Amino acid sequence: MTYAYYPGCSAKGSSTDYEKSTQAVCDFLGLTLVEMPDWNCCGSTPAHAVDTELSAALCARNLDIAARQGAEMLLTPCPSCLSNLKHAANRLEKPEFRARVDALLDNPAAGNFPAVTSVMQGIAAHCDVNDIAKHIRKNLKGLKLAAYYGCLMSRPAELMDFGDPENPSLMENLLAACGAEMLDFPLKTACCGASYGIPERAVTARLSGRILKLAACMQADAVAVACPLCQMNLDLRQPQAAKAADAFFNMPVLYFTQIMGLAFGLSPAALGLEKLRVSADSLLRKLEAEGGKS
Amino acid sequence: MPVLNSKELRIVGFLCNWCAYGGADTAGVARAGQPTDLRIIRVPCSGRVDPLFVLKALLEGADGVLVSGCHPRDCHYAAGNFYARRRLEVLKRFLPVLGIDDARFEYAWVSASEGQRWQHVVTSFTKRIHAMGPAPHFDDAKPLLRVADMALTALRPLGTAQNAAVNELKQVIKDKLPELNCVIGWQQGYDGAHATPLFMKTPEDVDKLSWGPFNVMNPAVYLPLFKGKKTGVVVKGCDSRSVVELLQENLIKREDVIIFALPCEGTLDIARVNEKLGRYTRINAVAYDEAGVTITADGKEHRFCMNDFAQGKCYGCATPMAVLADTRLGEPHKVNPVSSVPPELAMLDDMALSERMAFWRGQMERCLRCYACRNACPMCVCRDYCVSDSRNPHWMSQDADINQKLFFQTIHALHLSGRCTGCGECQRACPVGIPILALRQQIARAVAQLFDDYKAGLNPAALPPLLGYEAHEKNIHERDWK
Amino acid sequence: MRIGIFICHCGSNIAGTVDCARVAEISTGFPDVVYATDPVYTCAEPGQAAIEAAIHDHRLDGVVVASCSPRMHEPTFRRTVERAGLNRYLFEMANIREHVSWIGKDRDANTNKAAELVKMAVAKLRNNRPLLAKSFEVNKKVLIVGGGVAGIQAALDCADGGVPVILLERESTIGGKMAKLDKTFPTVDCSACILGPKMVDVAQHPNITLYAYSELEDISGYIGNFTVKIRKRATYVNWEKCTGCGACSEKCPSKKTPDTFNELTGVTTAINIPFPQAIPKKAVISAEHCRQLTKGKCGVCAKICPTGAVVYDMQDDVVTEEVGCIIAATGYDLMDWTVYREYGGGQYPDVITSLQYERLLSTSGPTGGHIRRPSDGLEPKHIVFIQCVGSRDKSVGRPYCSGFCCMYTAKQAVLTKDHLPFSQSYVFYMDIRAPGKLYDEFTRRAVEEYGVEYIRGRVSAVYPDGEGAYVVMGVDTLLGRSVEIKADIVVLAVGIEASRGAAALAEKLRISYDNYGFFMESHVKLKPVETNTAGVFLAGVCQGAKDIPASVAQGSATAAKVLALFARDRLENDPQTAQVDTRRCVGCGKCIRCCPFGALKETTIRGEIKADVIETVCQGCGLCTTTCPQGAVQLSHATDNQILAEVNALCRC
Amino acid sequence: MNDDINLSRMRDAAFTEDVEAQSGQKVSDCYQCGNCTAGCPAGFVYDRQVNQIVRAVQLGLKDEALGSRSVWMCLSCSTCSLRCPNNIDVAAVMETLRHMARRENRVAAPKVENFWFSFLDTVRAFGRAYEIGTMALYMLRSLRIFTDLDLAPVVFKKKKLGFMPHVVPHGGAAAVARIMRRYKERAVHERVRP
Amino acid sequence: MSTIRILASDGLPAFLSFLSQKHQRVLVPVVKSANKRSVIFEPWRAGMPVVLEKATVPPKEAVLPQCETLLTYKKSKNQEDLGDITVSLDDTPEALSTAIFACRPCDARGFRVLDRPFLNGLFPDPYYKARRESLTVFTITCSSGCNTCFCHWVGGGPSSPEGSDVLMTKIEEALMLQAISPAGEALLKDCDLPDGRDIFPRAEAARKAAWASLAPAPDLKQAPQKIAALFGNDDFWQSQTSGCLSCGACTYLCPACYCFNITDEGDGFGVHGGRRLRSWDNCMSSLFTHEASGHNPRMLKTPRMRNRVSHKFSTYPENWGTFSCNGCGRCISNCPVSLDIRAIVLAALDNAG
Repeated sequence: MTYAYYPGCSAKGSSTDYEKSTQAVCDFLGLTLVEMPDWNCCGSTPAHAVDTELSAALCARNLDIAARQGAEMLLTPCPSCLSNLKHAANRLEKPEFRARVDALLDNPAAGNFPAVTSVMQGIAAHCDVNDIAKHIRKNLKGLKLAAYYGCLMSRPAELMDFGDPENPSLMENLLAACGAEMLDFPLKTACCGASYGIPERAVTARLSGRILKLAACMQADAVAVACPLCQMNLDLRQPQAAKAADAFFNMPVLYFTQIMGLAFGLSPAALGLEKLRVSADSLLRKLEAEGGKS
Repeated sequence: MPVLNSKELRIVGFLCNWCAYGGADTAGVARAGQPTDLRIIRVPCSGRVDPLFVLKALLEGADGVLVSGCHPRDCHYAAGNFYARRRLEVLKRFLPVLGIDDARFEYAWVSASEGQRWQHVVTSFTKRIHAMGPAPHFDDAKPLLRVADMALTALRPLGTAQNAAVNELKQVIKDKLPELNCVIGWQQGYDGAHATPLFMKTPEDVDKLSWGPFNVMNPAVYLPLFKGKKTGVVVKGCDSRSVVELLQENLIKREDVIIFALPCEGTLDIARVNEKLGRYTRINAVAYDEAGVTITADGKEHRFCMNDFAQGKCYGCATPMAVLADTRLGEPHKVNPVSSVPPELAMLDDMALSERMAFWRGQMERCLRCYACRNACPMCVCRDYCVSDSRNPHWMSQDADINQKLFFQTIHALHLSGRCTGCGECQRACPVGIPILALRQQIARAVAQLFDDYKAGLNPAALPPLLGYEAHEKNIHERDWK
Repeated sequence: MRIGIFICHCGSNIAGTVDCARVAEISTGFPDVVYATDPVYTCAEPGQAAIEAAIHDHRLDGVVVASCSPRMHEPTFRRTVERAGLNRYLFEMANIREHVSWIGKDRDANTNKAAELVKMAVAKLRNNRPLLAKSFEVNKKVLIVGGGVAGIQAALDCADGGVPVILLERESTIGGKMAKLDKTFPTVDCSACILGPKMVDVAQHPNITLYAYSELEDISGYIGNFTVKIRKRATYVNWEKCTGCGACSEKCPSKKTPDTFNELTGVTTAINIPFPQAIPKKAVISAEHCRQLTKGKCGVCAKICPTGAVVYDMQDDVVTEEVGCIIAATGYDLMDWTVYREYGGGQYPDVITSLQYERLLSTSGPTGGHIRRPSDGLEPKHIVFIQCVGSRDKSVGRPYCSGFCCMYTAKQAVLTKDHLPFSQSYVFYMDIRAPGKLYDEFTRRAVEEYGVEYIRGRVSAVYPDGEGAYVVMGVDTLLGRSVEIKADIVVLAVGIEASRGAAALAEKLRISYDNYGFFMESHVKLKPVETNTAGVFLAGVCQGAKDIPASVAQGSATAAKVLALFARDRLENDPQTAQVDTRRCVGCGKCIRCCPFGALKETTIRGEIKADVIETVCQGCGLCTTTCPQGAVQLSHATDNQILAEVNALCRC
Repeated sequence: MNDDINLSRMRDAAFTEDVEAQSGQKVSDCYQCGNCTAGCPAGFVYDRQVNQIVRAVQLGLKDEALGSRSVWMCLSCSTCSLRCPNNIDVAAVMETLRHMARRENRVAAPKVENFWFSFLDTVRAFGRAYEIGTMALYMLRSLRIFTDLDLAPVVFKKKKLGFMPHVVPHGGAAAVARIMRRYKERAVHERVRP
Repeated sequence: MSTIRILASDGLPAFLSFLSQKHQRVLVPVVKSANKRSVIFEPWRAGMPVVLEKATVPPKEAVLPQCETLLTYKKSKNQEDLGDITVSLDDTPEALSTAIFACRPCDARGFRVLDRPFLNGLFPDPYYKARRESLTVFTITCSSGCNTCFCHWVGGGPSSPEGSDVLMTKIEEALMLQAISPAGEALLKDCDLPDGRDIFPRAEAARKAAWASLAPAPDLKQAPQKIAALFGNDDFWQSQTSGCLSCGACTYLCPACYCFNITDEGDGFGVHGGRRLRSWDNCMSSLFTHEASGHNPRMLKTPRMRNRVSHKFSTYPENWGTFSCNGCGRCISNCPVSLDIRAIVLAALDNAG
């Protein structure tokens, strides 16, 4: 299988830590991620909110580059990019739609696009749970984690192909393989408020607040996420969320790759942990303590 | 007789009394306007619609045929439409091989309350037929003769079976002979290049048994005649599939048949051999080597390499050894299991619908209606009571026209749905060389596509697909009339 | 033949867009037609008289009426020609109203089409043969499958009418779902008090034979003469000896046996009697949980049983019974509510089904009638009911309304207030369906007198709040605002589906069933308890959602059908059955394999195997005719030649 | 705003058909159970709940549907679609309405649209999103000071946002700009609001 | 000496065109290509390629078609009394004057066999007669025998002139045409082909060579009696018949078989009226002797085969003096299971002798 890697814009901006840890973990597992050349923004929510054709055109250019590169699979860490690319590929199967999108591009897009999938699924396809267990250097035993997927990763089910849309379990499987105790987190696919952090921060604060509150109630040591936007809303905006939820939180919100990286024994710096607003120190301390026990 | 209103085309409907006919009534009661082309024949159940009615109508001048019955699960007779669905779907996939556009035939499920749906079905089907225009007729087609490409690669090495354990087999047969009525096999016919059936009753008869590339005919054809008498039969792999199919259909009983099998290395296409031999008075010698035979006729040598002169069916054969046998001797060659399209069918696949029509026109013209095809078919068990020569039911007339001749072939093909093992005896028996096997092969292909790659004659315990159904058919999808 | 043609004007219904006189004129050119006319109303008394007169005057031996749909008046005209001395099958109809005049406005095209339809009818009629019905004896005994309230009612009514009844029940006691209910709406009277006496009547009625813990193995035969095989499953207790004293159950050491009667809300013993009022009140051993049967050591019950009724090596027993007709009353089961992840069904202990809640309310239930949470046994204070869980939901393949959930939810909310006066119930609903007598009043009382909070809207998620309660997030669509409730217990009004095994039973009974397993009635409105298989009737929820009064009414309705059927000593068959031309038949058995009714069997004629039609079983579908390659089986009145005549009339032109 | 709804005058069947055609969803299948609204995370900032929006579409009340702020506040999380018992992709309906509203220049939540345009403008300029640029533009457009001023210290301390735009190499940025230009030209040509 | 002409190979189209002027149709052997190629007689049209091979199907169809309409009938009603029906018939024979070009001596002899039932006696068959009388037969002599030929056993031979109007013999690339009948004489005289008397000796030589190539024929003089004597010997017939599939290939391809069946089609009303059809029938089929009562004297294939062999080699010669078999061998070469009628006859001779 030849992969093309599409990091997405946040990887170069707000979530360099996600990018760093993703690269580090994949590297560690022997899954080489080669960033595709000349990629552009998928358009994110604004593009498809404005017009599906515009959104599809921005995505088509990326899909086209990957196809011409001969990739069979396009991997992206960001659920928003994933959703946009998948939607676009799906819509472009309709000839009329395709014609209108092609008209926006410099050249009509290649015939066959590679399949698009998430880095998380890419990792799971690359090595199964047993393989991961073999790589563990620091068992996460004793860590109670809430896996939070956000709303985009698993929906719509038939397009995203991510298992039960109400109850995905891939992240739990990966992190449980690292030894962590995974909570059955009921709000795992609730929405965090997405990109409304800027124009309508009340929305984001309230939704993120509810998620964090439940995680705190369930005594989670941290929330594991797979989406830059979710991470920003739950971490960076944690004080706003706390205010909205009328509570106080000190809940580390880590990318699942960062957590896996810890289990693989990678250094906090290599995983970009310093970027977190809510420090992961409590987590690391607990891990040390638990490690001492075993 | 009133002629059709000039704007109309001839569209025949077969509607079940309980649902579709009621749906049409409901549409009428609701004054749901419809095109006037359709003429409805009321039948008790869509299961009563023999696909041959549809074919008959299409051959006799209908431009479109619509069958409609209860929705699956709603059948007044519990399961009639489930059977109909399978049979009609097979028919739909069969029509194109004749050169008939399958869009001219459709089936739809309409309940007695779905007047609107009925209106919609009739309107869109009629529109579709009008868009296609009047149906072309075989009578009007310009005959087209085309020969299939026989440059084929076999799935296994073909040879002349000279190392086969024939003597060993003869001994086994001799041992078994006392408990058997007879054992069917082959012997040399009127010359060394022709084999003829052998019915072994004595050890001397057994000595006449021959095995090799001239054993073309299928001995299974005789088995039903010996029903109730314990009979032995020597089989090639393909013949054994006919035996299995006969067993599956209860036409013979397992305890009444003893099967002797040797691995088959292919048989010769005698028609092509004869053509190359030309006119000769007598055969001086037949010499075998591993890859073929050399026939010396009137002092002249002719070489026939098995790879170039095998029967069409042998190239795609995946069962060189009997699938069921009491005595198996020898080891068959390993088969490379690649699916392949038989030569005549491949030729038809490459043709446009109009060419196929012209092709059958050109081929069927010379049919003599001798019914050698039918009588050579091991699965044709009606024989003396074939509908082709019957007045009750009166499916066919004695006219020597293209429609009657082709209709008989379609009767045979459809009656073989899910039963034909592809032994090819029909085509081999045809004195005038009409490639009728292709029609059966298309049926078999449709059956395989629809029913999990089902192939007749492999498992005596299997339920023949057209004698069964699934409430949810995996590969049959209701057409969307929205 | 001498055929007469009647082209009906149907007032202006047909004549408005069809030139009937012209059609009649064209018809005179058809073979064997010796008379054609175009009456204004053929079905009216003078019209029918005219047909009779024409049969006499023109010595007709075949009649074609072109008018409305044969589904409407074919029986009428058949009687007409019969009165005039013709066999009723020497009659054909052409539908020139529903299929011609009412659906097209082009008069020329319609006239032409009508004439062709008449031509087809003539062509068919020329191939028709007189058919005569055969009569056969009726075995006046009925089998009722299912001992729920519908089956019980049917059994009692039939038995009271003097008909011997065999009542078959899968569980070890009759009573069905109703026996599990605490109270019934809208009167809130005790379910056990009204059903109990009926169950006792069943046990005591001399005309009723009860097979409990038994299933239907096989059915053959036809109306009037069914043979049924009944599998009596091994109970490991000799019921002849068992007195129902319950001593075994008290001493049984295997006390963790899931209690299915209590909908798994509690546990019971491996040998048990499901509930005190069980009929028959006999003990049954659960083979999977009995120590003696699983591990081979224990034997306590055998020792304790005063009558020595316990038989550990008991085997299933198959008995054969002969009956004349069958009533299916197999009821329902709940759909798999665990597909609703968002409600935490099957995941959180305090999110339960309403049937489970019913057991919590019931005095004979695991909590003795005190409402306690399954998780911690505490009394709940806030109770949320969610309606339509698995009803009216296409996305889970359950588009239908389960019918009675609105009412029992109201009942449960009312009972909750009775049990726990300081509790507060909330009901999330889409619509309240309360069309029965006193039903709507009842739901209003729940709100007005019992203070139940009805919230028009749905619930999006139920999850534990981490503090022992559950967060119920929902919406009040009337307010247009989302709402959140902290609930102690959440009761799901789970939708129903056909009882498990219903489809398999339908196939044995040779009746149709819908995609959800509910049995198909013969006609939605006019034949609601009949099926398309003669002699098989339907009562209760097996045919579709209905509440107790409707099920009881259907039970009685089927009894009426049975009594009417058994009022006759002999029955006549419909002669439109398949016939075998034994000379053409080669005995291949294809027809036997696919007959949906088992109406064909093998027979031996002069040493040869041939197919034979059991005319009384044959329903006339014609599948055998289509299947027989040599055309040896022909369905009377729809023979190959009759259909071919119609095809030829159309296509050879 | 709260005028009586005169259905005989205001009902616009063509609008309903339009929405159904563009979204590919059969809005008439909706029986107003409220599942969509129950699951909607953003419902509390909606002026009309999702089921009410759908109701407006069913009735052909175009102004009601397109004038709603809700279509702009939709997070596209698809919970509504997932929960719909009638298999309606409600999120697709919402998106369709948003597109229709935009084309007709009925923007009930200009803040949101401003943010989108700011985002897209940076994409147009650099080929990729550039968060600081987006924010700056957004502030200019909305004439609001940095709405997340409270976050600023952390953001800068943690280097959450890069100060320099990340430009697509190899001329990709220009290609994206061309896509945007063509899109705009076509919109103008087709007389819809780009 | 009769008229003799020479036809150069390149002159064939011109000659066929000449024949076409004299006849409404000229049947010529053409190849039907398929994986199993067959040679069929078809009406000649300009440009049609002709092969001078022995045809797969004999030209019997020229006089006895596979299916022919004997008559058409129409029924009409008395408008005053619709039950009163008048039937009108049209039984004009459909007979095109025909030339058969390049059939074989065995085929030509076949017409002689057919003539007996259809032309002789009190009631000649008008349909057959009309066709037969306008038929000209151009026969090409065989250059050699072949593995299934046995014409010389039954009174024929590679250059037998019986049944032919013109006998043709191939010499290198040319054909020598020899008039046999007065009709043939007239035709040859009328054509503008060059005289071929000088090559006649070469043709004679070729014919002799053909005769010489044949294996010696057994003496079948005793066959009629010996086969008749075996009538009741079921074992004999069974042993000879077990392989038979009861198809009609042998009889339908036989130039001397003339059995037929008659069926009516159509109700007589409408534009199509009704038709009475005569079509080939086949004594190897059980339906051949299926009586209206349902009784069937030849239900099994053994008596059917006995009938066919007896008819050709016993009863027919006993009644009419010649075998009703011309030894063309088509029944052998086209039998799907290679049954050999010669073997049965020889076995009969052996068995009784």
